[in-house]
Amino acid sequence: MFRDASLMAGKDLRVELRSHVTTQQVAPFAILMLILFGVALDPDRGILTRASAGLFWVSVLFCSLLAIQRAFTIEAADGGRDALRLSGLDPAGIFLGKAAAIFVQLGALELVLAAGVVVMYGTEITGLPLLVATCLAATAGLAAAGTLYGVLAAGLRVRETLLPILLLPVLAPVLIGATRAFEAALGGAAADGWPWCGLLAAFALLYTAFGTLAFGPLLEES
Amino acid sequence: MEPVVQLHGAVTLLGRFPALAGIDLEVAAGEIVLLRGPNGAGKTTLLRLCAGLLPVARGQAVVLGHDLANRRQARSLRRRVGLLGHATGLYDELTVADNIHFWGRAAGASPTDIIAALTACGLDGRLAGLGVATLSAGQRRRTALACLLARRPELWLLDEPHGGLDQDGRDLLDDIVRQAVASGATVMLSSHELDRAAALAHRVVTIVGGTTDALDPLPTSEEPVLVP
Amino acid sequence: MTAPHTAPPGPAGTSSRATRGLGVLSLAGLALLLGYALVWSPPDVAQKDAVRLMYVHVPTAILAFTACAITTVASAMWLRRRSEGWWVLGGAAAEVGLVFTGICLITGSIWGRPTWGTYWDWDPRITSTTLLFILLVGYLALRSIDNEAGGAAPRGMRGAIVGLLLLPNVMIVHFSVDWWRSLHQTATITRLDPTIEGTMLFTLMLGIVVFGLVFAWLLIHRFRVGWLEERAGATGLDQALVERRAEAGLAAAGGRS
Amino acid sequence: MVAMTYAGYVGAGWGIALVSLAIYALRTVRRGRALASQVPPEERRWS
Repeated sequence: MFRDASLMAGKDLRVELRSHVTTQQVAPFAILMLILFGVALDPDRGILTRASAGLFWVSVLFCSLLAIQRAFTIEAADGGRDALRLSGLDPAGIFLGKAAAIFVQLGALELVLAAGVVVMYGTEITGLPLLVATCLAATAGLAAAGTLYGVLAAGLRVRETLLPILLLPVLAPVLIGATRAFEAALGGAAADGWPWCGLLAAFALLYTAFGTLAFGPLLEES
Repeated sequence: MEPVVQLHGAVTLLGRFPALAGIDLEVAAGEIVLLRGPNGAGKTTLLRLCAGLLPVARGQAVVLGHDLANRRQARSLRRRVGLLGHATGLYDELTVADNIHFWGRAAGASPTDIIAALTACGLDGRLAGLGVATLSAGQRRRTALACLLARRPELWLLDEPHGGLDQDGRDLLDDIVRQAVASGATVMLSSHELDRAAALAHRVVTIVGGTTDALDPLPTSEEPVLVP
Repeated sequence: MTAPHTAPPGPAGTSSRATRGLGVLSLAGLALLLGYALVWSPPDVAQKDAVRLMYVHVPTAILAFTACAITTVASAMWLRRRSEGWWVLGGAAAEVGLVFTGICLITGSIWGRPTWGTYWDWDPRITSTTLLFILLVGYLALRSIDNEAGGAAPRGMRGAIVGLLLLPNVMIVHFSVDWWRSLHQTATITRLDPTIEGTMLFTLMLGIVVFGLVFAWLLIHRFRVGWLEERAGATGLDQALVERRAEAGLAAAGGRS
Repeated sequence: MVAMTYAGYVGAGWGIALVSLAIYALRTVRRGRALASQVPPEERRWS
């Protein structure tokens, strides 16, 4: 299973290295969103600094939609589903591999966004351990739930429009948890943020476990 | 020795549509069987059934000793067969060599097998480093064929394998198929290139309306004749 | 088998004697409930007559979440048994649930205006009920697409997985929103008096029972509609096989000419 | 009847609830009638 997962993740990341979709399209989109928030919310009144945690995670959420769509566009091309079923790869391995690749790409995006928030919104980084732990837990949750719902929507004609309505309500707890944890860390009250981080970790574990089990039937029967 | 493929009254549904409406077919080890019939006759569905990708709704289907009525057995069958379909399953963003390595390693092929497959399909050298997106249709077919070869399948299921290949490519394909059979593999193929395919095949089976028994199976013949 | 079937007695539809009885009971119950809710129960001390909205809001909320639970259970049973009935039930419960969720949100909003002075408050229940509404819309959208996709893929698995996750998702959402709002409690507005008793309590209980009957009636009818949808246009496998095999004859005839 | 406070809100809430339930019930029954003619009676186990 883990051999298959690393093979799959390696392949997805190699596709990304060759195609540069995340670096050349999703990352600029993320920065663009930060600029648009800045334009929409008056930058002089300190709203941006106060809301930076929320704006950061909303941006991550929208970027994750793009990353997930992309991860399954690769597979949808040219009969990929049959090929995957015939490949001999363990479905659980495919799930973990794809989720891992999305995790890595989202992690990179978060670094870019964090730099953008610090530079453009004047947010001061405090409580770094909590920030890092929150990022790891939240991103794992986004990647796991996203991969599960991504394969659900993959192969349907309306996948671009269906995925957001299926996935975003499910990810609402991640947005809430990650934003609260970030606010706690940035507000210097890290102790308040750790329970949220725990919630995020539980969410990630739940969806990883469920996805590992459900991916096989989904690949088989949809 | 037990036949590699044993189908008795096999029915397969696509949604509610019985694409296969009662197939009786036995294929012995080492045989090359050509499936022919009009478009929509069920040839592709039959090949996908034999690959363990579709369930049987009725009748019996045993391939390489795996009973296809059993999901688990059908899944474990897939490692042992190779299906070359209309779609190739290649990743456009990756190079030819990347693709063959990925699909080969996924099936547990050794690095030497993978290199050998690459060479056998004439894809070593310059072509190996090209992105699949830049390939011609024929070169894509070759790449897909190399992916198949690297898996060393026991049962080869080739859906219109000659389509899109140039003369050299077709000769190469026929050679590869003959070599595979010589080393113990069994082959089922569908083709509209009846002359070429019939020369390759040991036996021709006609499929119409999702059945094999509606028209009598013909002996190998040069001319396609339809006999009621 | 029975191609020209004779019309059954009575109007052909989704009703049966049991549902007609249930329907009459529901209507009578609604009339009684309206009497209690609007006339016989006393106005609340704090909320005055606005409290009368509680008798529709609270029961629909309970039934919305019940519907959600039914969909999850039906999805789980479909995964185990693969029988058509569970598949149909999952969709029926979600659709009826969507109607109740919508009513719950609208009545809640209207109730909020006189009691809180606002149509919307970031109350955990409102937020999670709204997300439930969207989850149900997504689930039903997926099912309808799954249906039309038909074709090569045996359908059902996508819908079953999303249906199975429906209740857990609602619970996670509710829990996280609840926790979020309780951490920085702003204005404490309790909706209900700490003690409701007497006629008010009885009216609320009556509301739950009566709307429960309405819910059951709708669910049964919607289930039967779903069942008919599955059956409509479906010829039996034997018939389909004969038709498919007949193509061979046509092809042979075409080849000769 | 005693004059009711917030009568507009109460009326609107109950009205919307009952009307939407009625519309939905009617639509469901209509759909059932339309479909029932396409299905042989032995499949309609309830009638």
